[in-house]
Amino acid sequence: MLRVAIVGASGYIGGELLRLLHGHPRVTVVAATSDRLAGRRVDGPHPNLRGHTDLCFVGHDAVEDAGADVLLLAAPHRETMGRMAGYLTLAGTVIDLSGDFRLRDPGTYAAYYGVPHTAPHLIPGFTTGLPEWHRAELAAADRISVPGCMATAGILAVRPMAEAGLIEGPVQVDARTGSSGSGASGGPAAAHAERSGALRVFAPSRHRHEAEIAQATGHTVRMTATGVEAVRGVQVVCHAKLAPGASERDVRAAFHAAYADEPFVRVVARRQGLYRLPEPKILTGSNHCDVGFAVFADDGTVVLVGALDNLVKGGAGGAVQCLNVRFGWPERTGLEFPGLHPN
Amino acid sequence: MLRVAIVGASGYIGGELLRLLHGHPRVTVVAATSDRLAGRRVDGPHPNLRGHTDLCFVGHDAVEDAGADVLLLAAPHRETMGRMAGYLTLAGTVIDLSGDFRLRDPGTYAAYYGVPHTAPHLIPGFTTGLPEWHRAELAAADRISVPGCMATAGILAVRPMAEAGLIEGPVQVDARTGSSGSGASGGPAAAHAERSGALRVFAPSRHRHEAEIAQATGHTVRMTATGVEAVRGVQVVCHAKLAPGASERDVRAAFHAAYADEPFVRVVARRQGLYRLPEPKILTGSNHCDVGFAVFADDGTVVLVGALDNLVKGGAGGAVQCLNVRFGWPERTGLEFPGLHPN
Amino acid sequence: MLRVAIVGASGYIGGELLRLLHGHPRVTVVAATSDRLAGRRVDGPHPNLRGHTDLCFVGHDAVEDAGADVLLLAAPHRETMGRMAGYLTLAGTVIDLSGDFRLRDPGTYAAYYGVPHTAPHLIPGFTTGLPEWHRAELAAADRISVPGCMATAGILAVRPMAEAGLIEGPVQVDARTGSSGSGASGGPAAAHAERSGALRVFAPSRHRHEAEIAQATGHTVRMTATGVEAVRGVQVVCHAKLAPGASERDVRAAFHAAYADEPFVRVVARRQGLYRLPEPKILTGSNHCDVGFAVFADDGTVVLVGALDNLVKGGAGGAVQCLNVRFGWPERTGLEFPGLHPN
Amino acid sequence: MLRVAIVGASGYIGGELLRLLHGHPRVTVVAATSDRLAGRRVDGPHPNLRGHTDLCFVGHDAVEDAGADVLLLAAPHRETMGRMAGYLTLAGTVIDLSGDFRLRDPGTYAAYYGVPHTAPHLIPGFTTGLPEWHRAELAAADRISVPGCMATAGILAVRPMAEAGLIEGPVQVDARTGSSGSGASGGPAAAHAERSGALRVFAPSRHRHEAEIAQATGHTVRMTATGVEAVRGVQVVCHAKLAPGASERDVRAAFHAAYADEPFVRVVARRQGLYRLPEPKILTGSNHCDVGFAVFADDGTVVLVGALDNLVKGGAGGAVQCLNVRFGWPERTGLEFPGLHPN
Amino acid sequence: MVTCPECESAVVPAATPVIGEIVECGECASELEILTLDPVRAALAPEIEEDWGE
Amino acid sequence: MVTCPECESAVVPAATPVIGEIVECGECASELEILTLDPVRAALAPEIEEDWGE
Ligand SMILES: NC(=O)c1ccc[n+]([C@@H]2O[C@H](COP(=O)([O-])OP(=O)(O)OC[C@H]3O[C@@H](n4cnc5c(N)ncnc54)[C@H](OP(=O)(O)O)[C@@H]3O)[C@@H](O)[C@H]2O)c1
Ligand SMILES: NC(=O)c1ccc[n+]([C@@H]2O[C@H](COP(=O)([O-])OP(=O)(O)OC[C@H]3O[C@@H](n4cnc5c(N)ncnc54)[C@H](OP(=O)(O)O)[C@@H]3O)[C@@H](O)[C@H]2O)c1
Ligand SMILES: NC(=O)c1ccc[n+]([C@@H]2O[C@H](COP(=O)([O-])OP(=O)(O)OC[C@H]3O[C@@H](n4cnc5c(N)ncnc54)[C@H](OP(=O)(O)O)[C@@H]3O)[C@@H](O)[C@H]2O)c1
Ligand SMILES: NC(=O)c1ccc[n+]([C@@H]2O[C@H](COP(=O)([O-])OP(=O)(O)OC[C@H]3O[C@@H](n4cnc5c(N)ncnc54)[C@H](OP(=O)(O)O)[C@@H]3O)[C@@H](O)[C@H]2O)c1
Ligand SMILES: [Zn+2]
Ligand SMILES: [Zn+2]
Repeated sequence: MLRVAIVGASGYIGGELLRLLHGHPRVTVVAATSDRLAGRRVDGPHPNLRGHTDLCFVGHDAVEDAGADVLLLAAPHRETMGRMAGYLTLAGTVIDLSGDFRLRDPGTYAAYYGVPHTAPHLIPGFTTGLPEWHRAELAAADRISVPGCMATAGILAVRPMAEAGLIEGPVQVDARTGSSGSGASGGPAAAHAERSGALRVFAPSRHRHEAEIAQATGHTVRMTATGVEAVRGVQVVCHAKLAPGASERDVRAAFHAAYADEPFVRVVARRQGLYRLPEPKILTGSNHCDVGFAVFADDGTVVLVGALDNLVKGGAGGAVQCLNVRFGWPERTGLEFPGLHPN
Repeated sequence: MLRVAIVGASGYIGGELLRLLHGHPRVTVVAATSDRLAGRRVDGPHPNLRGHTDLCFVGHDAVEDAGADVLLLAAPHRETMGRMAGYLTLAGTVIDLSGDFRLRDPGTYAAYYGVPHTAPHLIPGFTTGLPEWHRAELAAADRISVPGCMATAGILAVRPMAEAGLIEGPVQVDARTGSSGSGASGGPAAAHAERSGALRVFAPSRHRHEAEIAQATGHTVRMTATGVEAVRGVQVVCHAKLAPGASERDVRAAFHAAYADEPFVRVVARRQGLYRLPEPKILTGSNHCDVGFAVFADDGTVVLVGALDNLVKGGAGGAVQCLNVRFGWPERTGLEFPGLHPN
Repeated sequence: MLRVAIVGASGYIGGELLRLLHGHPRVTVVAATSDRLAGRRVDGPHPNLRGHTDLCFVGHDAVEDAGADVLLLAAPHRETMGRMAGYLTLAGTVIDLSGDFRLRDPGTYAAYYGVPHTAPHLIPGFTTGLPEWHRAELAAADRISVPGCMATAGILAVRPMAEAGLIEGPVQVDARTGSSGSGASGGPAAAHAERSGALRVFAPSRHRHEAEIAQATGHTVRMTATGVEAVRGVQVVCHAKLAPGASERDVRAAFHAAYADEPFVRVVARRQGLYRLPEPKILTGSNHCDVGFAVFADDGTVVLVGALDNLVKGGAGGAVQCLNVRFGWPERTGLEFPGLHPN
Repeated sequence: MLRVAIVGASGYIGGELLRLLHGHPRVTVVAATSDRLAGRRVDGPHPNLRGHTDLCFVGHDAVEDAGADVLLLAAPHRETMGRMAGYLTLAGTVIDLSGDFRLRDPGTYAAYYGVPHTAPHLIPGFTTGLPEWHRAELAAADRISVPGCMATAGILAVRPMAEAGLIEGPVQVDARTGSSGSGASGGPAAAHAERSGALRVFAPSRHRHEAEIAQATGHTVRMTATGVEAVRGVQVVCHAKLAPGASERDVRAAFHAAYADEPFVRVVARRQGLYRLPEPKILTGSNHCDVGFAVFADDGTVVLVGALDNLVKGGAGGAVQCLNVRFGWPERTGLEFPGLHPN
Repeated sequence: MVTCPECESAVVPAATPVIGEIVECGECASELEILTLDPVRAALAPEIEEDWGE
Repeated sequence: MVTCPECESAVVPAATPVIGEIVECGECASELEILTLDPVRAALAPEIEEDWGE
């Protein structure tokens, strides 16, 4: 059994890591950290784990004594970069879920996160934790940075077009997210009576994740983000100009070429039924990212849609998938849950 | 114009008082208090009032200088009783929305609120702010205590049966409430990701409002309260034993006798359609309380249902209705909004 | 009292017209039509009206005998155009809420509605029912066509920029809508278990209302529409390129110039608080349309946001506002409800 | 591999059976029936199964040719009893999810279902499909009738008290259910704009499932059912009188005695945290039923709470659990998903 | 005017009632069928079974 | 096996296809009508207009 420690295990991503790893046959969780809840049972903040585990939290620093083979970091961005050098000494493999090591360029980081990067020399050592586009490197990677939730949906939806040269110019990404995307400590904006039924355009443009999508696709990206009524779930609706001559058939072919053999990406672009384009509600709990498209020949535009569960494929599930790739296990291990309908 | 001051105007009840009084042709709001937001515009925490008012908050103590004819108190229970003696010197009429002066017996208060009452001598001076059952007294009352939101629904649903001697023995009240019932400062339990979709039995029995219903009906009451997915809205489903010989016709007649001329109570007990018994969702924003019943002759039981908007008929609207009664204005003044469907 | 007849009174728009006109001091409803429910009480399908009216439906054809001064048409598009010639003989003023007489060009109608227009000669006689931009004409108009719900939000958000020459090139409109937008007869797609929590991109581009926004603004419009978790409410998020030299100050000034004196349009673009940009949840039941903006000088783009209640400002409320303008009454008459918070 | 056929596979229970059996290592689905969708892919109505199966529906009668070892019946009640004799000839084991063979007494059936039972001679052959209370019989049963969703929650919550003699007299059950409880063909009452936010007391008393709970516990049961805002999820809140001398300790001990070794029943009765009593939202997709209690010594009453996902433990999952028991497989096989938090 | 047999409320049929017409009780929403015109008498219309909710 | 005219995916009809039968493309969910059996050929089935969503 591989020994895994989770830093930031009391948060929403931490809880999801606990859930997934608990069901993973090759892994044992040796430490789950929280300063706030040190000594308490993990099934307190994560009541779905009742009856499944007797694990208790340890303080963040106790991860040093955990003897872990792998460290999964689910701590806040800006907090993570300063501690990374230390984490790297503690385990052979480190998988970071924060935003701190996703952007290759420290200048871009500073522009989007509002603070200078404090460990820029460590950035180049990280591999992007997106198996669909980095599987080979991940198989040998010891430092992995998992993309953001909206970024994952955006990259999976846009990159096949970009790689195939089927779009040109800037991409407008309209992202929608549930309340769990802000983590367990949302503050007054997260109060149910305020957040319920919201259509809150909290980032009318320049949302952080646009830098990740731009980096992964080579296109200029403008990204709007709206908080919608949902706990889990992210959807991106992306607008781009088709390259001259690109047809719907080319688009479909490009998606198939990219994802036909992917265990967790489904191409959803249907002409009938209720679920014609990707929607997060049937993906809750699942590691799927659904991607789809609609081509408008009349004015040469394409709409690309991606959907996922931010805590699974957009976070903890993506990290576990990387772990599977890294250790040569079947990629679906521990990630079999297909999602629910109705839901 | 009557000069009204609102203490605790930054909260949810305070905001609703501002909304209703803004639309009231005979009232002007001379002070709206908040320590937390003193000096800020009231349309900050109450964005629905944008464009309707330029009022700003003053600190709680500034109410002393407001020269108000009427004080509306929307401060927390336990906080209100200690300050009441002071408030009573400030205005000719005081209408309290907290729980502190609802129960006639200080011992009962202590049992339900967990602290002794600190101003028991002031309790007898208060009239219950429920026009349906205390209209005549309210017309001359200078100290009014508005019942709790679930209590209002419960009393309006149960009391006609009790008065007519149609039920006997204890009454089981199953109350359901939206998240605004906890006010604007709900803490971690109020976070959207936790509260959303909840069916939280936060009081499996002995909810505070049971004492109010018992006091108003003369029956022993056992009350369960569950937080449900909604921002506004309260519903009570009450179970009682019919008195020997009581028939469905008697029940209907008793409800009609009690409420036929009431401007804000509708008897809803229908044999077809989607909305056969009272439901809060079509009452949002309205001052109606719908009450209904279903009689089971086979085992001699009756189910009584009440529904309202906790911030309106169950709070601010009830207070404004009392104000109208007290000052001899048409009772519907400022309370005309009928509620929405669909919603 | 003005005698008003409502055609299609059993639907969601029809019900909202009944609610608003019931509260309107200058109007009496002389007929409410439904073939499906002829003879039944209007408070059956519209339970919020219980206790407010004893009106019953008459069949659609019975409108001929109603002796109405004004006809309000809330029937389906494609059904309305064929009957319009007849309706025009029945009353001096006709206000149509369907899509059939909104587009000036029958060819555009055919392209967007999929059928040829069967009464193109009647189109020029209609005035657009949007007081903010057509108040003077409406004061004398006998045939009024109220814009679509998403179109209203889109036009109010985009047109000040267009008029002031502050944007150039095509406008991308991302619209979101609640389930009541499909009316009362939604079919299987409308089932709660399927529609609940949806983020359904039912029109990835080319939504019908884009033609209305294009017509009103003179810009090319591309419009995406997504069904979101809500019963009422529409929001549009629009992306455009700023004209060279246009600054945030210019944008704000243009919005203020356009709407400073409007009773129902509020400019919402705030730097703090929870509700910084327009959101429909606090507009439920209200006739307000909130509009806002965010300017991005770095790449010369602007994001324009509009929000409203599709059944009120985006439908029945807009029609009543037109009625007020047409008959010279204060524009707010019957439309005073400010909306709720929290909600 | 065991060959299983599903009758009524296009419905919500049918879809859930497909999901669970697809992930079950010992079972292969040889037929999935629907007349309405015969020939169509099962991932049409069940979009969560995309990418997981290429199965297509066959007509209901085609189940005769399926060569199934086990028949899982997810057809409507009243429809199932007439066809049961035929089904019993088709496979060695038949597991029925409808209500038709749950009640031992045909007279009770007639009273609750409004029609006489047409196959009363077959009733005694059925074993109740609730492993927690019938595990030994189920291991050898060829005809299994799975209890109703609310009945399962009610029985699991109440029966330990009844068996231990800790309660006396009638039990009041207040049940709450999501919209999927009505199946995929809900009609106008199921429309999102009507059902959304509902607190619909559709059975103020005498709900069908009360007969099942009465039968299983030996107590008189009165059951109220309310449709709440949720797609999945059932909760029961049950009120009973404690037997003289019964203490909280006795209650807790009885629950533990009953369920300590159960794989899918958790006793949840906590004194702190947000999830102190059972709530369905964290059980979505899981086969758990959480049960809990609160004892009120002052007046000798107990409140018993149960929660589950109606489509899983309250339906398809319960059936799969029975299948596991019947064929001697580990009871958790195919049912490992623990549920999600937050959700 | 007829009396609702279900709840005894007064129900006002249309100005010119027709035999067989259905009127609705405003109180309990029962559907009444007009049986005779002079005097106007009505009885409960047969109920269509509705599975309301569950 | 036939090719979906909409998206060019391979669509496998039932073991014993029948003329006029509708098969569904697993890829784009287009509905295809079987036109001939030997060889098996199919064309897009006429679309029923669905007002999907709005
Ligand atoms: N939520 C999502 O959808 C999502 C998706 C992908 C990635 N992410 C990223 O994942 C990370 C965690 O997100 P979350 O949503 O789970 O947040 P969260 O619910 O707020 O949890 C934060 C966790 O970080 C811990 N923590 C706080 N300060 C720390 C420090 N200085 N060192 C170590 N641990 C610290 C907290 O522990 P205490 O109990 O001691 O406070 C808590 O366990 C963030 O970087 C976030 O950007 C989130
Ligand atoms: N919510 C309901 O459904 C409902 C219904 C009926 C009755 N009530 C009762 O109405 C009252 C207000 O409830 P709410 O829901 O509006 O609560 P809330 O949203 O939490 O607001 C509380 C208000 O009280 C003020 N306040 C706090 N401490 C105070 C003090 N010592 N003296 C004066 N004011 C103080 C706060 O002002 P700062 O801004 O300075 O903090 C705030 O304005 C409570 O007594 C509640 O029980 C509530
Ligand atoms: N829903 C919105 O948000 C919204 C907003 C703005 C504008 N609109 C427009 O307003 C109109 C009504 O929309 P809705 O949402 O209220 O629809 P709805 O709920 O489906 O109601 C449709 C109404 O039209 C009546 N009707 C059907 N066929 C008719 C015919 N041939 N002649 C006359 N009446 C007929 C129906 O009466 P029966 O009872 O006899 O079937 C019903 O009263 C539509 O044109 C829609 O596009 C809707
Ligand atoms: N929903 C729940 O929470 C729940 C929980 C426990 C038990 N149940 C029970 O499970 C059964 C199915 O419920 P559901 O919610 O899945 O209902 P549903 O979604 O309405 O599905 C009904 C299914 O039954 C099929 N069917 C209809 N008439 C039939 C007949 N005469 N013979 C065979 N099949 C027939 C339908 O096939 P077509 O496609 O041909 O119409 C459809 O597949 C019901 O008996 C219900 O009481 C439901
Ligand atoms: Zn009646
Ligand atoms: Zn195809």
